[in-house]
Amino acid sequence: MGKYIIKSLLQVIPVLLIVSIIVFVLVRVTGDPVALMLPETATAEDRAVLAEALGLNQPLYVQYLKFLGSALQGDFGKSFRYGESALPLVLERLPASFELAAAAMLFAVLMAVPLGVASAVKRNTFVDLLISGISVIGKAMPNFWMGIMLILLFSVIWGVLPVSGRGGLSHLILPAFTLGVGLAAQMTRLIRSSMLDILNQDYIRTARSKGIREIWVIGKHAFRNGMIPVVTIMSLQFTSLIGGTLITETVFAWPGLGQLLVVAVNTHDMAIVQAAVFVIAFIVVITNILTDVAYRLLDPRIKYD
Amino acid sequence: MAVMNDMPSLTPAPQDQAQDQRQRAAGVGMLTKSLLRSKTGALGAVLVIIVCLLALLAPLLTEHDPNAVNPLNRLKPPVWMEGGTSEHWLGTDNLGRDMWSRIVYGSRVSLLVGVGAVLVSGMIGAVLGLISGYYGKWVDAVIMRIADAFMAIPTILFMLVVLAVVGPGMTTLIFVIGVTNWVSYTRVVRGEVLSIKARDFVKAARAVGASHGRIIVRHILPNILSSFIVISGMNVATTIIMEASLSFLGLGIKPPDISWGGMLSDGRQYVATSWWVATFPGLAITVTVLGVIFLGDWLRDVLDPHMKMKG
Amino acid sequence: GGGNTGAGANTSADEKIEYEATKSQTLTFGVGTDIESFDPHNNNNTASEAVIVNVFDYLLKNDSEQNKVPGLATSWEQVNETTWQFKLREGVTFHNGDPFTAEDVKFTIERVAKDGALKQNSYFKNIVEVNIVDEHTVDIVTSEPDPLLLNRLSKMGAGILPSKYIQDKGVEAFLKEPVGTGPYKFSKWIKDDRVELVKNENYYEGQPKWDQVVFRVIPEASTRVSELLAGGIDVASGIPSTDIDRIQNADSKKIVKAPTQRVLQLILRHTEGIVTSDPKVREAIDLAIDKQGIVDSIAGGAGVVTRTSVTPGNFGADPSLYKQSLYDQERAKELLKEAGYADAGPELTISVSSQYKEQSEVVAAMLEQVGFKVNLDVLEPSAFSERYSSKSFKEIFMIGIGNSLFDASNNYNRYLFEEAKDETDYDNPEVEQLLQSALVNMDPASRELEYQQVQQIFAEDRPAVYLYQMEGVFGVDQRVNFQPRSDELFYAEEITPAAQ
Amino acid sequence: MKKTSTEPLLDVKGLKKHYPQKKGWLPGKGGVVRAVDGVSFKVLPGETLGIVGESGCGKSTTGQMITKLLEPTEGEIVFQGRNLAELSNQELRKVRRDLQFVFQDPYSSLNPRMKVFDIIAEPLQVHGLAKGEALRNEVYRLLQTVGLGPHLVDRHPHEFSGGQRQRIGIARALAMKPKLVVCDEPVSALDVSIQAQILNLLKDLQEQFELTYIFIAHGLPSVKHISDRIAVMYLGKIVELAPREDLFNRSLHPYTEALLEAVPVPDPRLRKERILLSGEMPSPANPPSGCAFHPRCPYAVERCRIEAPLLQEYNEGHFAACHFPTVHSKDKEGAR
Amino acid sequence: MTVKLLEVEHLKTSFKTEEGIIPSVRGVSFTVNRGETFAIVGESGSGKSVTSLSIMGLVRAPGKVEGEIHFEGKNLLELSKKEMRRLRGNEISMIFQEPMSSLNPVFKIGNQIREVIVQHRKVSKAEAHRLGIEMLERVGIPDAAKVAGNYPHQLSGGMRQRVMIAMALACRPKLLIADEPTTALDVTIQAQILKLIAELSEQENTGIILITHDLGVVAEMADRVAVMYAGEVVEEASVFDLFEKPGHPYTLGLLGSLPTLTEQRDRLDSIPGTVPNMLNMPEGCPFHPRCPYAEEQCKTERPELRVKEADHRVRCLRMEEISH
Ligand SMILES: Nc1ncnc2c1ncn2[C@@H]1O[C@H](COP(=O)(O)OP(=O)(O)OP(=O)(O)O)[C@@H](O)[C@H]1O
Ligand SMILES: Nc1ncnc2c1ncn2[C@@H]1O[C@H](COP(=O)(O)OP(=O)(O)OP(=O)(O)O)[C@@H](O)[C@H]1O
Ligand SMILES: [Mg+2]
Ligand SMILES: [Mg+2]
Repeated sequence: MGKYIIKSLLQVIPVLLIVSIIVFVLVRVTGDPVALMLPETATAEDRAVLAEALGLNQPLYVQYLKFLGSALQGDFGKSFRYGESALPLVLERLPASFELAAAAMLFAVLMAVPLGVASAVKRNTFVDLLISGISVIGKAMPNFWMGIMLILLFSVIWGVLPVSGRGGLSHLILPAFTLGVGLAAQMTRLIRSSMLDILNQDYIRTARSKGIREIWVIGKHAFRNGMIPVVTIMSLQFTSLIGGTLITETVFAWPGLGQLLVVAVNTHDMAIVQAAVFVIAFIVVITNILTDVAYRLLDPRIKYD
Repeated sequence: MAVMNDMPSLTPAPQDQAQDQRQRAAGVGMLTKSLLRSKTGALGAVLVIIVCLLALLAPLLTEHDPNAVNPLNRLKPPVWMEGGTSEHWLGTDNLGRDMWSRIVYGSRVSLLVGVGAVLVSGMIGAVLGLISGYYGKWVDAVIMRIADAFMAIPTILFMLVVLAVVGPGMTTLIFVIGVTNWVSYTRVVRGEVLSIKARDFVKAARAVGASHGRIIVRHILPNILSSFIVISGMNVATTIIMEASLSFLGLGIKPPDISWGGMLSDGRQYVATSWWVATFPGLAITVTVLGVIFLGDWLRDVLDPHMKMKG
Repeated sequence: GGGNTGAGANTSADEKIEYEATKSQTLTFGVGTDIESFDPHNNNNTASEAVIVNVFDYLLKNDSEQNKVPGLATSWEQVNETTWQFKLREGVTFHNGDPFTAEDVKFTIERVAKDGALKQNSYFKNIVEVNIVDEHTVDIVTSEPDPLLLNRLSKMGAGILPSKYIQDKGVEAFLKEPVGTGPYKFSKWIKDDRVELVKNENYYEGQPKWDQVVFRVIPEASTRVSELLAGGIDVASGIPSTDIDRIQNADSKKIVKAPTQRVLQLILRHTEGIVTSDPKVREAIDLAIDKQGIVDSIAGGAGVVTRTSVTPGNFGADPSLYKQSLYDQERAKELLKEAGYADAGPELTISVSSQYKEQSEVVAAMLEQVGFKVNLDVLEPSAFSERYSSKSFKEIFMIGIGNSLFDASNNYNRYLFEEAKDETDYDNPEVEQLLQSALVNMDPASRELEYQQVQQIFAEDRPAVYLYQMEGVFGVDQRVNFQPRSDELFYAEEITPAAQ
Repeated sequence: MKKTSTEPLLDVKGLKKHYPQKKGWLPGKGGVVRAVDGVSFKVLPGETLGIVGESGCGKSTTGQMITKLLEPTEGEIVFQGRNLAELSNQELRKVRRDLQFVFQDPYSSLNPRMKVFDIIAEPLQVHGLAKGEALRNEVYRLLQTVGLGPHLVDRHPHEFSGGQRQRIGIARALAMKPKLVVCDEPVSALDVSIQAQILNLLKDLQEQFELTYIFIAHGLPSVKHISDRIAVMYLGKIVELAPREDLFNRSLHPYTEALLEAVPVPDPRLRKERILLSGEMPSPANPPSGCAFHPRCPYAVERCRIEAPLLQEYNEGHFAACHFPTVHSKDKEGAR
Repeated sequence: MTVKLLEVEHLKTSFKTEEGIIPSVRGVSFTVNRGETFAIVGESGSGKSVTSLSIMGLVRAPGKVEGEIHFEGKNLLELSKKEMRRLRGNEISMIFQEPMSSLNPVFKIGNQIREVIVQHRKVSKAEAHRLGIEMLERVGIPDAAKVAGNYPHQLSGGMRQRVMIAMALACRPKLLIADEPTTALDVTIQAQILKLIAELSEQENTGIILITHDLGVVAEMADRVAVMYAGEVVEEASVFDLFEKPGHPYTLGLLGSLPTLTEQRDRLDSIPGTVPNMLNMPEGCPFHPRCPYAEEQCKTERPELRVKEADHRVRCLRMEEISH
């Protein structure tokens, strides 16, 4: 197990290296940060001075090596926008992002597990059709649209939940729900197909032949097996949430990574973009390893080496 | 012990012509039949066909120019509401453009983007997945590490950065969504290739001396096609939604091109005051995605037995 | 400061959420963008200035009518062509207790004038030095006569910083816990969420009106409106025109509007060979557009048509061109014919930032009505700024330009021959001569005339077609009295609680 | 009944296949799975060599190495006097024409997306042996040979029964008129009543085309039915190799004996108390010391635990790998 | 001595599928006595498993079971779900063909055995666990306590099948249905398992339904045999009668197609053709297209199961003419 984790951690290195190249290239080709930093009235001379000061006039590979070197020390440079070191700026957003992602996952799981299982058990009945319909609609609705509607209903018309911002638990409900619905839709469908698959397995028939109550057959024998693929999708979803909640964050004025990123990209704030992508990539890779471990714990067939 | 010497042993099985024909007919009619039997599959097909017809017949379905601005006639409600006119039966948008004709024309871009991007990512992903799965070893390691790296960068961020450089537009959008979505294909295709590669018929092809190229094209490719089609269906849906999300971030389709995502995004300001501006494109997206997903589901059900028929 | 940031978990359905805004001594703004930094020198957006003016003071400031009034300087006079002398206010202390002295002024002004990496540097680099005369008197010396020095000193880059504090602790530490002399003290800044300020009990003009001032960042306009309606904020900026009625109809909410310095305009290229180099084409463009129509529909009435970009309140404004607009589509069509486009109209590309997408779509439609063929090039804002800086537009770009110096010169820098090269290629010797002269003209009266002349020439020559002066539209809770300023700043001290 | 020439068609010497078992991520740290661990035998033209043994003992691996579907870790395969390892790719492709393989699982070995015609035509196309009309005729002829009608050419594999599919697999193997066909459990996936069809077919084809077979199976009765000589494998090694009658009547190895003992006889009158092997087959990743069979062998003594017996010829053409081959061998002729 | 344990009468089980209704079992009747081993043979798809699942009450939608199944006098088809559940795993239990997939991969062996004991006996968990281990020992698993702590994948196929047997016998059922319990196993292991089942049933006087298509296994184990073809019993006889005086052409064919160790034949006799498609059953006798004795009559008339001799019944119109 320990060895496995070390092995996985070592695999992180090439991935992060590739990420660094992708990011570096992307950011460099996205255009001239100088233009954005200076006022509209700035002269060509002003620009040259600023470029010089930022080291933007060196050859690309030199810039990359420098970037990599300092990135290894956690130094991604200063944010143009905030004039502060980029990494702490990114890291200080993580709690908000994690909070939202975790809450959304929780919502999704709470919704998807019963729906998915019910849908599989009641396969091809009206219940199944209804659940499929709901989950497809949940997936088809763009996030921002749903977020705006939820705000209108719950905050403006009924006034039971706060509109936006981060705060107590009540602030978390709407954005988490908005994000969670899409995830739940996907998860429901996965659980359904996974459960269907499992319900056809021989060992389910064995369990039934033992005279066990159907609820146990499903709740014990089918469920644990059915959850194995779900863990994978959950980790995928979680990682996509960490960097991918920007729309929901914008709608709910949630001060997470997503908002930081949108603004950083729009203002070509290279340091932030680089630091953020790195941090996200790192989290993703770590999450993947943890998922693998969870997977192995859930499924005794997989060995640790 | 009984010996029945009169039993001919080498005669072909008496599966006569009649049974043969029956099986043929079943093969041909099977798709349509199972489509009709699967309620959701049929619903999906109908929805998708309707949307495709909208796109194809757009000019015949509306007499309004979808881009004709009329500020004085803005935000007119649909015909059944007070203040609505039969002239604009779904109402008008914030610039006084006819909602119906925009919905109709918007289907073109939404479908084009959906299908186009899926083609691009499908191509890239399938080729890399094939190479990776078939050749294995370091080729596989390199491709999969690159895929991991791409997975680690949130798609929407990637697109954001790229679109910020090249500027939005239909072709770029198709291209960018395509380029960012290849990873899912690569993984699925690679997995399929690995499992197919282990099947005996691939070995059999090698045993008769078939080349790598022949094995890939004749034996592996046709067998990954069905899962390829299934994920493509899903991705068309995802892409349509993604275009809407990019519109929200200001990186969607630019005027005068019309897309549902763009309409929905522009209309979000009017949700509280003029619901129809955002609701109709939203409905259009939902219905289309619904159709595509249902159709995809059905496809999966139909194709699955084939994939599972191992032995 | 700090305090409770929300209703907490125990909200029951029938009990409305208690927002901090309803606590009477807190003023809460909902704004679209976060501040960039608490460094007034390294910051160039109005959104930042709007917030940090409450923390930092200028030597002199603009009142709501844009008159210069004393700030940290009690009086000032021009000593010679390039030198101004300022008498500083006595008994002022920074939030950390340091006394405010000439040292601070010298430190502040020289920092922004000398450090080329600061975003405000380009506005101040003509300042050569600051000389301390005595503890409460300084001389500011410019390299050449600068009629705009006072304007410069009353804008963001001139916020006075605590020299001792920064020299002791460094800029990083200062930015973590900024200290100024203003009526409100920094309390906390959660990026992309909120800036919280608390009152400075030692403010030199007396007790501030609010215990706490909060600026909440709510990027999505519809969320801002919802937040206002739900009672989460007192003042919401950037209200979409369609929501005006909704807010006005709501209990205890109202809409207030005020003109800003921003004029939405089309800037036309004059480069030889381009269709817009033909004055008839330019006139046709002007006449084809129904500006009032756009104001009434898209802007929801929040705008004033104008034929000049120098609007009242700016030095050099020409009132005769304000509230004026031309619109005659028939004439526009004739002009096009005269220009030789009898059958097929000329093709134009209009580049525009996505924030003005609606307006540009209407403009494009109107131009097409008189026979132009328009390609609309809607760019994401940062892409637009980049295109703008690199001067790579085609025939037309559409842009809303503000004026942080409140001086006509700021509107015309781009038309100076050297600057206009490769962009608009505007080349009018008469204008050039007038602009160059005005740049160093220390006599306000003749300088004003020079700018008015330029405006008249522009109105006929049309290097730019002005659409309208934009108005800020704010949604306001009736518990506060809020009158927006044309410089779009939020001076909390100008806002008062309404009588209960 | 079969003509035997002295020159072997196939000569396998010391064939081994070891799969490195990854443990941890450092290369070379884990053990190896000794799937096949030193197998030697000869096959004469026109004969059928049966290979039997429990599941997992390395039969398929051996078969696949002979047909070059797997690279041997060690050992030589000499086919028609040529060492396969020394052939260039080009030459190997030619040799493949004489060396064919019939798979155990008739479904998995047919591409579900290809029509029968294409499946059978593939070898001919690959080697450019026939085109157009000639190709069609040849495919029809092959189908006829294995007892399928030409009207089936447009069908896909899933439209056939198991026996028919196996016939298609055989037709494909025969397409290039091979000399040696390795049949890897060609009937174990089939129904009882179909098995006989296929066994008969194989026999008929052998006579018709003078084929040589290596027939792999774990069902002893069918192997006995078709083979001239039989090799018994246990854990990657051949433990006994003998002409059919010798093996069944005078087996020398206790494992062979146990196998024979375990086969249920379809005659209720022959029910008897059996002496059954106890225990399970050990893992090839971790074979027992000495004679691999010793933990299950009722006759094992100390020596068996320490020393691995070699395959030795005891009677003419009858080889066994056992330290005490005669102690327990009894003449079974009388028992039957 | 012969006490009737199970009586199946006119059992009909069909599945409604997209292609149509599949009549998998088409009127099967037989009796199993206490302590007796009753074998059902027949080719793949002939309805053996469906018959056994019908007895267990495990046929699920879209399957439909008709007829009567009397177990110790109770008609199983009329029992409530709860009553049926009480019988299952307790009085009637079942072993499945695939030892590899019939155990739940994510639960430990001990847990899976314990489960059935706890379900049917009023014992504590710990006691059930102990009983489970005892059961594992009885089926010849060495070091049973340790094995109870293993997961199924850690065991070999033979061990898993033993576990399945232990589980099936844990509550000492009166009837054990073994559905091809050894098809997936090696001959040496197969022999071990069969011997084990025979011994255990003898000790407990358990009735066994042994389903297989291996006639060797039948000869080895069974007292009486039913031969199924296309969802019907085509012949039922004592094991001796069946092998010595087979009455149905299909049985004849089956016996003829077996290669044996005892005799050497140059050719095997095989049954041409394949089992008919259930959806498209031939008119008349379902076997007639493959039958060498078929006559005009066989193509139109469906034969009934007729008594040939005492305890020997055959479903063939030409039963009398087929002699040996
Ligand atoms: N790729 C591989 N990696 C590791 N071990 C392998 C691999 N392929 C086969 N083995 C092992 O080698 C041994 C021999 O396998 P092989 O398939 O040759 O057995 P077999 O005798 O044909 O069995 P069966 O009768 O089940 O077909 C088995 O223990 C198997 O687990
Ligand atoms: N759930 C089901 N849905 C539809 N058809 C079914 C179902 N279960 C069984 N059948 C059909 O019933 C017929 C009999 O199946 P059954 O499993 O009883 O055969 P069997 O004799 O046990 O064969 P095998 O030897 O392969 O186990 C087959 O044609 C099968 O396709
Ligand atoms: Mg094998
Ligand atoms: Mg069965």
